[in-house]
Amino acid sequence: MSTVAIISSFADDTQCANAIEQLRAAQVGDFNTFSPIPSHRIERAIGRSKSPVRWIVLAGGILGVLAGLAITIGTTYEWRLNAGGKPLLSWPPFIVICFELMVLLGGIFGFLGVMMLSGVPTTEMEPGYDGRFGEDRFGIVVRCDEAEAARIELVLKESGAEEVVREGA
Amino acid sequence: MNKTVLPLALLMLVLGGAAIALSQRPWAPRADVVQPIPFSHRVHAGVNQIPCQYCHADAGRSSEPGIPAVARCVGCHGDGIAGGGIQPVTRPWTDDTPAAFEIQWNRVYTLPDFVRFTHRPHIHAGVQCQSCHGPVQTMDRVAPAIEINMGFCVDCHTEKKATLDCVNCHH
Amino acid sequence: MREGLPISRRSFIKLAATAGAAAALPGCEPAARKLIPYVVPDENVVPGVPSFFATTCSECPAGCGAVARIREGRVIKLEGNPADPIGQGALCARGQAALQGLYNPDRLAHPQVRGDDGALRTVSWDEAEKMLGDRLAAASKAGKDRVAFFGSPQGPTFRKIALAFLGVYGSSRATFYEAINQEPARVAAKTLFGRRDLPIYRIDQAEALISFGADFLETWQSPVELARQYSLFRTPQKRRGALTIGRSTYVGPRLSMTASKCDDWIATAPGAQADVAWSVLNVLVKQRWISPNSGFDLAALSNAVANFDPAATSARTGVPVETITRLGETFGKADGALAIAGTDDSSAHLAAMILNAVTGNFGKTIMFLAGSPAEETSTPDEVDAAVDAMRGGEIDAAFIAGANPVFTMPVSARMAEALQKVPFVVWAGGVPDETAAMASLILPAHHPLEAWRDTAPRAGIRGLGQPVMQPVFDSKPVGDILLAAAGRSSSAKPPWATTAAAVKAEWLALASKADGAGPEDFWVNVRREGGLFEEQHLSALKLDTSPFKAPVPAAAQMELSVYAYPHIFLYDGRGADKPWLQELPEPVAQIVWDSWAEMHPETARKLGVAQDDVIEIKTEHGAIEAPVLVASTVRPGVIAVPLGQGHRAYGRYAKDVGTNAWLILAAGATCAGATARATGKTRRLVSPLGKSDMMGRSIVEAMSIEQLARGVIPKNEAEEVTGPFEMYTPWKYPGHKWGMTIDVNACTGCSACVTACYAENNIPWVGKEGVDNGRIMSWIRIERYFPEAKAAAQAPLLYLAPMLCQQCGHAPCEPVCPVFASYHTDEGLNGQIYNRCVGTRYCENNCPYKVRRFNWFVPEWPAPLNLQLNPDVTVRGAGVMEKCTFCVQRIQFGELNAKTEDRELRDGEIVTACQQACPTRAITFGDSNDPASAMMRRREDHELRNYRALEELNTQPAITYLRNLYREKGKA
Amino acid sequence: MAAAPKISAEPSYRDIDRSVLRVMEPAGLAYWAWIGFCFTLVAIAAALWARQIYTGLGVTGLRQPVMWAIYITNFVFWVGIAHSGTLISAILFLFRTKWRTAVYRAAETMTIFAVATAGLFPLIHLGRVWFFYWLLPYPNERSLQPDFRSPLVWDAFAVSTYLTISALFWTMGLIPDIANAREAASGWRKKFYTVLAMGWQGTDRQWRHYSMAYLLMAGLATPLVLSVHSVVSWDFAMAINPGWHSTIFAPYFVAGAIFSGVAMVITLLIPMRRLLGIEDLLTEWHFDNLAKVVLLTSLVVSYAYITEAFMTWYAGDPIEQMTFHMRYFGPWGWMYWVMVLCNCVMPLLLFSPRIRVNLRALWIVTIFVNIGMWFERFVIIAGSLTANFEPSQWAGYRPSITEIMITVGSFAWFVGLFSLFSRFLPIISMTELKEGIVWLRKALKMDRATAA
Repeated sequence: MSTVAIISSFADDTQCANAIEQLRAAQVGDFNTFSPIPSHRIERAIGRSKSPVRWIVLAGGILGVLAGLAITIGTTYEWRLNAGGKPLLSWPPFIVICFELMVLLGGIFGFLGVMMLSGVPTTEMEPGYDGRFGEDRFGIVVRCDEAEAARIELVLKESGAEEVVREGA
Repeated sequence: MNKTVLPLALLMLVLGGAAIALSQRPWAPRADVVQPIPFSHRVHAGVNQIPCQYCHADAGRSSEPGIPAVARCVGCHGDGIAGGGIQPVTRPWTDDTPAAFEIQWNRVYTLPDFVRFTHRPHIHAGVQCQSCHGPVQTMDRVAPAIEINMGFCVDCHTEKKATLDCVNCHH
Repeated sequence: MREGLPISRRSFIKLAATAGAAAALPGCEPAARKLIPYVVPDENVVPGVPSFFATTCSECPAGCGAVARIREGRVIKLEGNPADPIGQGALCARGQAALQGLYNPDRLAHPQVRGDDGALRTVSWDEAEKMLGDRLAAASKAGKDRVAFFGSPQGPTFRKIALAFLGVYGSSRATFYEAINQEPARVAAKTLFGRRDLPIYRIDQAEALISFGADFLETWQSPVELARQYSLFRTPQKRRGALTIGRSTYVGPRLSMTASKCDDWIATAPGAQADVAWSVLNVLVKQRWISPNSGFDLAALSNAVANFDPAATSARTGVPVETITRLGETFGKADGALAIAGTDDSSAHLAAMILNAVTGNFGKTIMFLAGSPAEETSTPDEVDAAVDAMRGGEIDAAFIAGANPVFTMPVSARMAEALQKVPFVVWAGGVPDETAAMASLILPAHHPLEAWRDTAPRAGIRGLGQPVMQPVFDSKPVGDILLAAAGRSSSAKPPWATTAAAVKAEWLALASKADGAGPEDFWVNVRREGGLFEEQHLSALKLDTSPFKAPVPAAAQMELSVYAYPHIFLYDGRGADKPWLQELPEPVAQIVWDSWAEMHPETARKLGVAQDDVIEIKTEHGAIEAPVLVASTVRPGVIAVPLGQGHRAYGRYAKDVGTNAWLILAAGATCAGATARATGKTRRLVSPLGKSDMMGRSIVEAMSIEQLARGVIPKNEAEEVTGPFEMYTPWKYPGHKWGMTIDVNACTGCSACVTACYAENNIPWVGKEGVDNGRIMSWIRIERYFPEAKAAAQAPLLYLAPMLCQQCGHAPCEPVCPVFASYHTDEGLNGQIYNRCVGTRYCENNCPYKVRRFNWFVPEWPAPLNLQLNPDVTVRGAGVMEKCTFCVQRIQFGELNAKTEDRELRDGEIVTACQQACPTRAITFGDSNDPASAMMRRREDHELRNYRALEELNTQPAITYLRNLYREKGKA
Repeated sequence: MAAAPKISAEPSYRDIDRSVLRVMEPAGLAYWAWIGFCFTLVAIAAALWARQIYTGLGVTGLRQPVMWAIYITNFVFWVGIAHSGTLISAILFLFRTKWRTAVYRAAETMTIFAVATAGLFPLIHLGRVWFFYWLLPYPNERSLQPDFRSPLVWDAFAVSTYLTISALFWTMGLIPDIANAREAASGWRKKFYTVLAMGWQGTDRQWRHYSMAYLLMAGLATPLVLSVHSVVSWDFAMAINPGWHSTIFAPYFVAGAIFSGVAMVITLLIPMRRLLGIEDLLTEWHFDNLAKVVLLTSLVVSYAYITEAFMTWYAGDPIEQMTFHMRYFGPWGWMYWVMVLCNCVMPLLLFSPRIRVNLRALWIVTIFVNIGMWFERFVIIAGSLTANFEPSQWAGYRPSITEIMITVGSFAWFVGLFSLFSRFLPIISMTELKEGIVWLRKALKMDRATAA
């Protein structure tokens, strides 16, 4: 048995989301969507949990604060110099440093997190990707058994696909 | 992306590192010093056990250790030469000037112009000459055994509980 | 260059040069790479350890003793000789700056001969001396007195040498010329006591002082000594039960620095002082405030001063009657009073002397000493005779040394013309000046610090000037040149071959004076001490009260007159080649690198000129052009111009700076009637000073002696602080905590401290443009503020105080530095680490006292000036901040001495450069952790006068000032 | 390029893409001449800086007591300019502001280049710039480290963080758009965009993490933008100088920053939309809203000026009062009043809706604001230094040709970079425009209505 990829395209995300619900209703799990914009409808339709990138950012932030404390306190004690009669551990300035480092590391972690989780940078394209999907079309690519194909095409057509193409994968 | 950027980033990292590394040791002593006279510290300090301050007599009383006068050499190696130098108020001025005979020794250890190192207190504190100048008594031609940079000074001062005030050396 | 080297000039200059090069590029080039050992060690010279020579200062006739600090054969600092009774360890700014005369890059390097085309050709010494000998021989053959010596007084021995030299060439035409001489005073002394020597003064013994135009804190006679006495005179002390300070009055056309330190400035036209003086005498005589045994015949006196009834005088001089009577009263009633005169007419001097005499102050505040040395300076008549002789073609060869008559002599003397008439003029000296420009043979002479000499400033004091280093250039002592020339002639030879021999011979002759010691010990001793200082004995006075000519009142004052006074730093002009002195702001005018025509706003309005307009000042003698300085520090109708500038030669630092005021004066005069007109040109007068109004801020504070007596502290307009409010636990300074106490009342503004600081700390000068661009580098400066007009009655005439880094405990400059280049040391100093500084300049922005200095360019010391650099202090490069360090190198030196000698540091062992230099001892440095230290005791002893600059900022300065004292106006 | 064909009042996704992407087609000679001109000025400035490093800061007009002047003024000015970008892209994003989408890319780009420009000045003003890295902590044998009490160190951290974060934020926003460009482009450009797009395809998986991260980044950037200019203001507020030592500086400077920033956005966008032919995407509606922000911040800034004056008077410190007296009526008083005119008076015109949408008038107003805000910084920084605690040290200041040319160079540098960007990367976010397409349509309708 060979698997095929069914590429369908939609005019807007409502139809696309609707199609996804139909697919899930029809017990089809292995599909992938392309869209020119981040669409909440589609996300809701797919119904995945919130992205874990949150935790990465949090980790970065905490690490930043700790790094800030380490640097400020550490360097102060590396050589205890009296400047203007201020105490060695002058907290208010240290807070500034900690804050900046929190934002810095949080941001960097977040960015790298996204790249990692969403698999960029990458060189090979997902099967069924098409330039139009970046422009104004929403696409669903279903990978399934040849046997299943007909049924799924039907589901897609019914949920308003503009066109449905079958490709041997 | 990574193909182009990564090498670039690496290059910058290397260059930056190099810059910083260099900035750490602008006063590296010179190992290449050749002296006008093939004088051997090994023979004098090592074999014959002559104490350092017999020749470098000022170390204990001045910022400078002093290079032994020719007369000091001749004292052991032959007859002295007559002459004199400028004289302080404790011994009044005399007009006779010494012959302008020069041996130009080359510095082995140099310090930057903004470091005011003074031998006197170190000698007084009983610091061994070797602890900064290395085992001179084993060297024919003195080459620096230790790179004397600020870290080297600071470590010893910290360890010996000596002053760590910046102005004591930088003023 | 911090290593041993033989003291052969060649090699040390070579090495010094390398050191200089290194010094110029800090952090870029390590110190000299070569180490050159002695051939034979001198156990008294330890490379890296300074040695000291006692010698004398020869920058003015006062004759202070000096001690030279030598490092590796180079003199790097001049300080006063504590053994010398005149200076007592202090030197003025001019004395400090002598080093820049020694190391001046424009000094003549080789003998030069002027060809017929006027071009100079360098010749060897042999050639030069042969030429000299031949011409002299020729001249002496031509007849008697065809050879002349014309120079400045350079000590008794030199005088002998010069005379011997002339003797050999059959001449007696020796002239010893000082542009600023004491002739009027001598004339007065002659009239009254039949003697021409000068009295010495004891201001500190007086209770009232009147100066008739004598700037005794600046240039008059012996400023260092008199300043010291004056500060004692002004120190509050119980007099007849009441706490008072000496009452001083200055009578003269300009509010000079001296005047500004007095209680009252009575502005008279120049030349009118005599009138006032006689009038005061008139008051004394009338009121019978006269000591019974003064020996004066009252009748004669009253006749003499008949014309000087206060009313009459007041009418002539515009000085209010009550002012005159009040002067008379305070002077007459005072227990110990002193009147001195500095005018160009002997009349005022005579009056002053009589004032002192009739009040019986001779022997108390003013005294003649027995056995005064022979008069060194030729009288004006002798000088004129010499010049006339030259002009008359009676001289074939003239030898000029140490004097610059072409510059300082009035146009009327026609000196230049006279020299042209002399076929062969020899000039010997340092930097070739206007006179050298007229000489056909110019010879490089030793700087006094390189040569043997001696001084005899007064009875009982002989200063011995020994060389302090090998000559910097290929020069010879003037004395040796003369003796050598004399030696060449066939006729009788002089007794000595060299100056050195001469001086030694002369001094050995004095050996008998020394108790017991043999000649050699004596010789050793005097060279250690820097001279022979003996008991001084009063001489009996034969008062000649035979009716002296009753003085005639001066004609009514002129519409507009010009008053020329010696510049406090440039003196008669000899200071102009020294950049340190050029860059010192004149204490009152605060102007640098220029001369100026100071006039009252009223005068300016009359003349229709404004600040910086160049005006032409014309007198019957000549005309000069100078920019206008509008200030109420001169009397209306008077234009005050400083002497000393306007050189047309004399090296790069003096040439074409300012204008030469000698050109508009009559011989021996300091003032003249003048006309002035705007030239339409303008020249910006440059000053480092911004505002002259303190705006009621607590920077320089003052209180009246009455308040002090009552024990009340003046309220400052600035917000009152009831002690520091600390957020944090204060830092502890367990060891030393360095501090300073500065008595503003003692500070005269003489700027000796500033010069000393330049010398000690390798501070570069920046030139006129640099100052104008706000880049002056001085670490310590004299703040000058005018009292607000409304508060004038409740303020001193001028606020003057030194401002330097306050070494704050809560230094605002420290926490803002991103790299700890500015930080606080364990001994309470505000450390500045040059090599850590990245140059954000944030510290200076945040410094309320604005005492930090930024290196805008790489500093330069044209060789051989770089030889003066202090090896113990880093030379700062471009882009770093610097400031006063409390002479941390001296602190370091002292502490190491104590440590290596295993003892405690003694109080007073460490002396900062400014403290050492101060003639009035206004500055005390010490350990604030040691309540017994002189510094702390001084604070406590004057607790009521303590204040800290801008205290309300709670910067906790380590410097405590003592308030200036003034006498509330309109009070007896 | 040829005049842009008007897009339909009901633009589709494709319309948006087309009109944005056609901006990125190869540019003409005029464009390159302009770029050349800008970078020539930059080169001159660079040469003068080299000379300054070689001879020392004496080549500037700096002096006692004015140790900071034009260089630091430029620093604060450019950091201020930077703020609008993050405001629009992050803060307005969090508030889900409708009109933001069309302008934010341009604004954010401006931020990047403004920070990049600002970052140069702390270096240019250093006495020994070759040791600048001493301001950052790094392990070294001397065990010497920066003093974290110094506001300058905070600056170093704040500004570099700001640059990094906004750069990342900006890059994130760009990726999907570049992916679009990739599809449209051909030749070397295709390779170029392919690399930059990093293989973005807009799968649901990517969008899911993307939008979450974008949200969080916005959340981080928001406090950052406030902190950065507060830190900058503390460079002065932490000092004790009269005229500097003030508690209101942080909010005062932040408001000023946004004020000048948004004004600068307008100044840039008005000519840009014409030159790049994107009038249909940047409509009057957008400018109307931007203008409102300018007006609001202008009022805040004016309030700050008044508060400052009031507090000085009320606190009754004679020294502070004298400094302010000098600021208002001293030799540089005219600068203060020019500033008031530009920052407080001119913007009041924006109360009129007609002026808000009259782009020519709006442009002139914003130009004035830019000038005014530059003067504000100069008056505060250099002006306060001239009237310090020590009257004997008061003095004026005259900028040298070096300082002036380097300032000019910095503007050229900024504009040059921006111009380069505008033709090589999507200057308007297609993705977000598509998301908010309904609002674009509304705006277009209004436009057309007013046009007709």
